[in-house]
Amino acid sequence: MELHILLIFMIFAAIVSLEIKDLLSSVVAIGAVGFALCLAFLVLKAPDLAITQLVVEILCLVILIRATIRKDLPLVIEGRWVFNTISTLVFVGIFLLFSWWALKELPPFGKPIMAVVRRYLEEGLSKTGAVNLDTAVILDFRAYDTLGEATVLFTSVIGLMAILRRPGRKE
Amino acid sequence: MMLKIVDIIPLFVVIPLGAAFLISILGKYIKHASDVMVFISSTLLLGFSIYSRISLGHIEGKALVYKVGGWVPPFGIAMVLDGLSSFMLVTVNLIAFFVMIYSLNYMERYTDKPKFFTLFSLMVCGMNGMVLTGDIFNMFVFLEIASIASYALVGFGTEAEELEASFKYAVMGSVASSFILLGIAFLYGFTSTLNMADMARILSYKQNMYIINFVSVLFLMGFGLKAALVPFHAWLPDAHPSAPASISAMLSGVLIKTLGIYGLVRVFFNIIGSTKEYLSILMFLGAVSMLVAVVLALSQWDLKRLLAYHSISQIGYIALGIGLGTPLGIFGGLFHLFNHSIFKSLLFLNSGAIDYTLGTRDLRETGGIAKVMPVTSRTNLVASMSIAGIPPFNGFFSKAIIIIACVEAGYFWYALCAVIGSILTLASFMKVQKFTFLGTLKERFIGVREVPLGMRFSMVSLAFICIIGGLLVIPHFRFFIGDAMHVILKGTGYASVVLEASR
Amino acid sequence: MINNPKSGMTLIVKTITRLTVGLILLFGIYIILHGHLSPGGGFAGGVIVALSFVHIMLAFGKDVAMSKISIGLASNLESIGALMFLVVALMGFLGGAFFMNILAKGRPFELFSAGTIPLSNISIGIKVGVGLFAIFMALVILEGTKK
Amino acid sequence: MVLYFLCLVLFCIGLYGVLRKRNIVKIIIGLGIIEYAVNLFFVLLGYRFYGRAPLHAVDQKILNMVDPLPQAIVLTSIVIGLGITALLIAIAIRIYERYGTFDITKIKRLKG
Repeated sequence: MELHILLIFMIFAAIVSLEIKDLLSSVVAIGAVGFALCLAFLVLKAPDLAITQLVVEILCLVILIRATIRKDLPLVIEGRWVFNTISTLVFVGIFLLFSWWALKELPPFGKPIMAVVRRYLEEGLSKTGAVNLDTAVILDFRAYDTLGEATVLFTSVIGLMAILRRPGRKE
Repeated sequence: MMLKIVDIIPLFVVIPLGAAFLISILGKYIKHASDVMVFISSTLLLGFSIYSRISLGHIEGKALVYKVGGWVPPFGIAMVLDGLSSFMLVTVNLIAFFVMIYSLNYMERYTDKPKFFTLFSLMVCGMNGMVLTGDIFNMFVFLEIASIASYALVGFGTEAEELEASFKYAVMGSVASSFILLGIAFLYGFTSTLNMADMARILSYKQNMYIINFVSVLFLMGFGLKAALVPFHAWLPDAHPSAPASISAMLSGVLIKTLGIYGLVRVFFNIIGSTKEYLSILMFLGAVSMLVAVVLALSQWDLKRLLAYHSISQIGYIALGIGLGTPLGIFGGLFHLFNHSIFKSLLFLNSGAIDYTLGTRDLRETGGIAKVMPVTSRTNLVASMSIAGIPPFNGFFSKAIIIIACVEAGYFWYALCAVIGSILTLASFMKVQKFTFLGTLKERFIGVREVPLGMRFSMVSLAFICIIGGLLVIPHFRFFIGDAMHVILKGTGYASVVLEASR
Repeated sequence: MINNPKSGMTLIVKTITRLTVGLILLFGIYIILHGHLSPGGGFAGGVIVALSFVHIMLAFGKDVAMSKISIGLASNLESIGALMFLVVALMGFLGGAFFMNILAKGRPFELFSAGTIPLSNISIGIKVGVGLFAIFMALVILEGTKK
Repeated sequence: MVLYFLCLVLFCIGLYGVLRKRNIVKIIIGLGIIEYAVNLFFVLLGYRFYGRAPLHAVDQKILNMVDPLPQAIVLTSIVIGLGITALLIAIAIRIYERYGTFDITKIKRLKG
C-alpha cells in the first residue's frame, strides 16, 4: 500500500517539477522525486540501491543547482506550441493504452519467475564468498557489466572535461 | 602458434579500454604517446578482426562462445562470436584504423589531442563490446559507452553550433536508450533471463503473446532512432556536420550501423523472430527514408549536411535490403552496409580535407580546387561514383543486388524507389563535383596546398577499397558476407547454435 | 587561508565542516571496504567520498580544495583506478576466463573474504570518488576562467 | 499491475517533459524522470511478497530472498543516468555561456 502512495507522490512531484516557473524550485522538486524513489527502493527490499540512489541524487542536485543558481534567470516563459502538445499527448495516450494490455501478460506483481536467479541465491555465498548477493552479482557473476559501467563513468568524466576545456580550437 | 580464436574474443574490448586508460594518463606528459598508443591498438584490433573473420569462415555456421568469469552462459555473461558479429567487427575496425590515421594530422587544429584519442578508443571499445556480447543488458551498457563517447566527440570543437548539435543528439540518444532499457525490462519480466540465446529459446515457446508486439515496437523506436530511420532522423543532419570530420566519418560510416542496424537485426531476427509484419514495417521505413532524405539532400549547400542526408538515404537502402528477408536481399543489405561505411567515411574525410585547407564547407564559396588538391579530388570522384552506383565501383554491386532482390520478391514499387533514389544521389553528387572541384579557383584559395601525408594515405587506401570492393561478390570471397547472411537467415536458430556451443 | 572570510561560506559552516568532513570520508571508505558484507559497495562508497571533497569545496571555497587535489591529479588518479580494475579483470586470465575470481574465497563473514571482490570494490571506489570530484571541479573551474 | 502502470505513467510524464518543454534544464529534468521511472520499473519486476533483502545473515538461513539481478542492473543504470546528466549539464552550461539563454527556441543557429 505504501508503494502506491510513494508512486503517486512521485508522479505529483514530477508534474510540479516540470510545470513550475522558477528553475531552482523545479530542481528541488526533482530532488523530492529522487528521494521518494530512494524510499521506494527501501520498501522493495533493495538496500544497495537505496544508498546508491540517495547519494547519486545528492550529487545530481548539487551539480544541477550549480548549473542554474549563478544565472540571473528570467522566469521560464511557456510557448504556444499547440501542435507539439497535441502530438505528444496523443503519442503518450496510445503508448499507455497499449502498455496496459502488455502489462497484463507480465507475471503478477510480487511473484517473479526467478529461473536464472534461483542458482544465484543457492550458490551465491559458496561460489563467490560474498555475503551481499547484490555485490556477488555485480562483481562476480556479471562483473563484465560493471567493467562497462566503470567505463561509462570514465567516458562521461573525460567527455565532460573535453567539453568544458577553455580554448576549443587552435587559431 | 595456432592462437585459439576463443581466447582473442575478450581482447577486442580489453585493448581499446587499456589504450584509453593509458592515453589519458601518459598523453599529458609524453609528447606523442597518444598517437603511438592509439596506432598500436587500432592495428592490433584490425589484425585480430580480419584473423577472426577468416578463421571463422572455415567453421561453417557455428558460433564461438567465451564464458566471461568462467560461468556457464545463462548464469554469467557470454561473449558470442558468430558470422554476423565478426563481419561487423571487420567493418568497425577497418574504418576506425583509417580514420585514426587521418585524425593524426587532422586533429592538429583542435586543442587537447590526448582527450580526443581517449574518447575515440572508448567509442571503438563500445562498438566492439556491443557487437560481441551475447547478453542483452550488456549490449545496452556498451551501446551507452559508444553513445556517450560520441555525444562528447560531436561537441569536441566547443563552438556554438557544435554545442547545440551535440545537445540535441545527446537528448534524442538518451530517450532512445531509455526506450531500449524499458524493452529490456519488459523482456526480463517476461522471460526472467538476460542471455540472448536463453531468451530466444523461451520466447519461441511463448509465441504470439501481445507483449512481444509491444516490446518490438519499443525496440523499433529505440534502435530506429539510433539508426536515424526517417521518422527519427531529426538529429542526424545537425549532429554529423558539426562534428570534427574524422568523427562524422566514424558516426556516419560505422556508429549508426553498429548501434542501429545491428541492434535491430539482432533483436528482430535472432531474439524475437521476424514475422511478416516486422519485415514489412522495416522495408517501408527503409523505402521512405531512402526517398525523403535524397529529396532533402538536393537543396543543401553545406557539403557535410548534404552528406548527412545521404547517410539517412543509404541507411534506407540497407533497411530495405535486410527487411526483404530473402537470402539475396539480406546479402545485398549487408554488402551495402559494408560498402556504405567505406565510401561514406571517404566522402566525409574528403570534406574534412577541404575544410582543413580552405576553411569553408559551403559549396557556393569553393570552386575549382581540382587543380590545387589533386589527391582529394580524385578520391572524391571515386567515392561519388561508388555512392551513386556507377558500375566498376562497389556501390553499384550492392545496389544492383538489392534492386534485383526487390524485383525477385515482387516488390516492384520498392525497386522503383531504389532506382529513383540512386538517380537523385547521382544528381546531387554531380552538383558537389561541379561546385567544389571543377569551375574557376577563387583568388583567395590560390596558395592552397595538398593535405598532409596521413590524411592522403587514408583517403587513397579507402578509395582503393572502393574500387576492389566489388570482388566480395565472386564465390571465392563470398563467405565474407555469406556467413553473416546465414546467421540472420537462421533467425531464432541462433539460440540453439549458441547454447550448443556454450555447453 | 582556512578561515579568510571572503571565499566559501560563513564561519559557522566552516567549523562544522571541519568536524564532519573527516567522518563523511571515513564513512565512504567504510562503505567501499565492506561492500561484500553489507549493502553499498564501490559505487555508493565512491560517491560518498566524492561528496566529502565537494563538501570541502563548497564550505571553504575553490582554492582550498584545489590545494588538496588538483584537477590533473584527480584525472590521473581516476585513470589509475580504472586501470587497477582492468588489471583485476585481467588477473582472471591466469585462472582461466576473463573475470575469473581466482583468489581464495575465505570464510564467509570475514572482512578479507570473497576473493577479488574487495579489490574490485576498492578500485571502483577510488575511480568513482575521484572522477566525480573531477567533474565538480571542472564545472567550478570553468566559471572562474572567463574570457 | 497498477504499480507497473503508475510507473509507465511516470515514464510518460518524463517523455512529455523532454518533448514539450522549451527550457534546457527542464529537458534535463525530464530525462532524469525517465531514468527514475525505468529504474523503478525494473526493481518492481524483481520484488517478491514477504521477501527479504538479498543478504545472508550469520546464523539463520533466509529462503525467501528478493531477486538480486534487477538490483545489479538498476545500480548500473543509476550510474549511467548520473553520467548522462552530468554531460548534459556541462553542455547546457557551455550553451548558456555562448547563447546567453536556456530557451531552445532562441538557440537556432543551425539552419536547414
